[in-house]
Amino acid sequence: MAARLVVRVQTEGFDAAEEAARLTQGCTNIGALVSFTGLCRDEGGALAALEIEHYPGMAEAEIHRAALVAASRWPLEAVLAVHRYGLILPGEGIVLVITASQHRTEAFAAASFLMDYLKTEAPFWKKRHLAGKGAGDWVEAKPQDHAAARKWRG
Amino acid sequence: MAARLVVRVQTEGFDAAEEAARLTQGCTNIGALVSFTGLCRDEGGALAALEIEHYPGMAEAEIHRAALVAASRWPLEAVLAVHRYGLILPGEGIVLVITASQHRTEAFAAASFLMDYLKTEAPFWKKRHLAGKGAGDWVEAKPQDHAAARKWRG
Amino acid sequence: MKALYFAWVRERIGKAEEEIVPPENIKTVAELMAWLSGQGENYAAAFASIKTMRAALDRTHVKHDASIQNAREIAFFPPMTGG
Amino acid sequence: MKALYFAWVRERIGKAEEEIVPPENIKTVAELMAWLSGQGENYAAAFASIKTMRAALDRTHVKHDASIQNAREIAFFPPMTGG
Repeated sequence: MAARLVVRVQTEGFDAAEEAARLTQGCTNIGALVSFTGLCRDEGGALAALEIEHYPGMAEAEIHRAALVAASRWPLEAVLAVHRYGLILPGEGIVLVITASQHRTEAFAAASFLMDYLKTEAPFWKKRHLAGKGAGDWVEAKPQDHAAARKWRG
Repeated sequence: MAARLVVRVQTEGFDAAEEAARLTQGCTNIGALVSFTGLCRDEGGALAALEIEHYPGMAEAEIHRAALVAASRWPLEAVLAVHRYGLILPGEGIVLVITASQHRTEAFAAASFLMDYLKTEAPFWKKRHLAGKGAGDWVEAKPQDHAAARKWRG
Repeated sequence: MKALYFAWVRERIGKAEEEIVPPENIKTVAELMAWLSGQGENYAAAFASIKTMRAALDRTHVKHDASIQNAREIAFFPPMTGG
Repeated sequence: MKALYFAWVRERIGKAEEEIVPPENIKTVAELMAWLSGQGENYAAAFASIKTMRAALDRTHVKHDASIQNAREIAFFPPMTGG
């Protein structure tokens, strides 16, 4: 059974509801829909924006590969991953992952897997722009993200 | 830190996007938003509708209790659980759980916990209405749902 | 005390709720179920598989050995299938 | 071969991409990094903490002992922070 698969890397914002509706349109075998949105926090007012750099071509390819792994590992009806790059303001969405399956366990696991994967394997880098100070530091990778990604490996 | 908490039991359908927007309005400290929608499958055309019976009063109280447990167990900014009762058609949403937190791990865990909890502890019962046959059998509880709920116990 | 029945328990008994007055020697949920199942064929059918029956006292899940004293409302129902 | 630099690797080197022609005795990613870090202060700064450096050959993640032979594109970048 082939899952519907949508992967996009874009500067524009996304509408989670619209993406979910389009992804699952005409599909009557979906019992569970998990939607994950990663948002830009304002860090108590300190953050003016995040600037996200990516490796064009490889970013799409890596996310697509992860989506395929998810679809082969769990019986999914549909899976979507949209990741933004460029300047992102506090409150805006950065990444959207949607998984749809017959049962909830698979949808939760696949969405969680995709996010852990995106965090550690998809070539994106975040730079902070601080309020009133312009471009600041690059966000550092978190060791716990790698631990999270490792747990999915056989 | 008190999480925003919304619990409703209703016959009307719900709009996941609208609920998420209202739940998180004005909240700038949310980095992760997980939305779970449980949908009525058509079972290959065999199912005309699900009829959901509930225990008024206890249903709300049990879900509320679960939401409080989730909010005390994980650092959530907001949590919502809406469960419908009455007649539900294939493709329609039955239950909506939304969790918002600073980081994704907590949002995923809390949403998954709430769903496992709802499945086994919230007093709702599903009856199948079969296409062309009227009211059919009651849906049977799945042993794996109880196993899933048990894994959250200390 | 008020008794509530849900799902197939309700269907088998033929009513959603009723006032019941169990004898004084009925102290636990299990004893109440045994007593109720003697109240007619419909009750016997509803309580035929005691093991799978769930009960709530004043809207809180309880085990079969729970005391029914001081409870104003008891509910009987099959394992839940919400979510 | 084409070399791409991202995030602070790009900033330290001062360019996003360039054509590089490493000597023939440079066989692995690690050797290429050592060679690059000798190409100027900016390269030395970029490759100062070799351990944290990530590399991709033709858009596939590779370890430092990977062979660069037959690769048309190599990219260097810090650990990723997407998602």
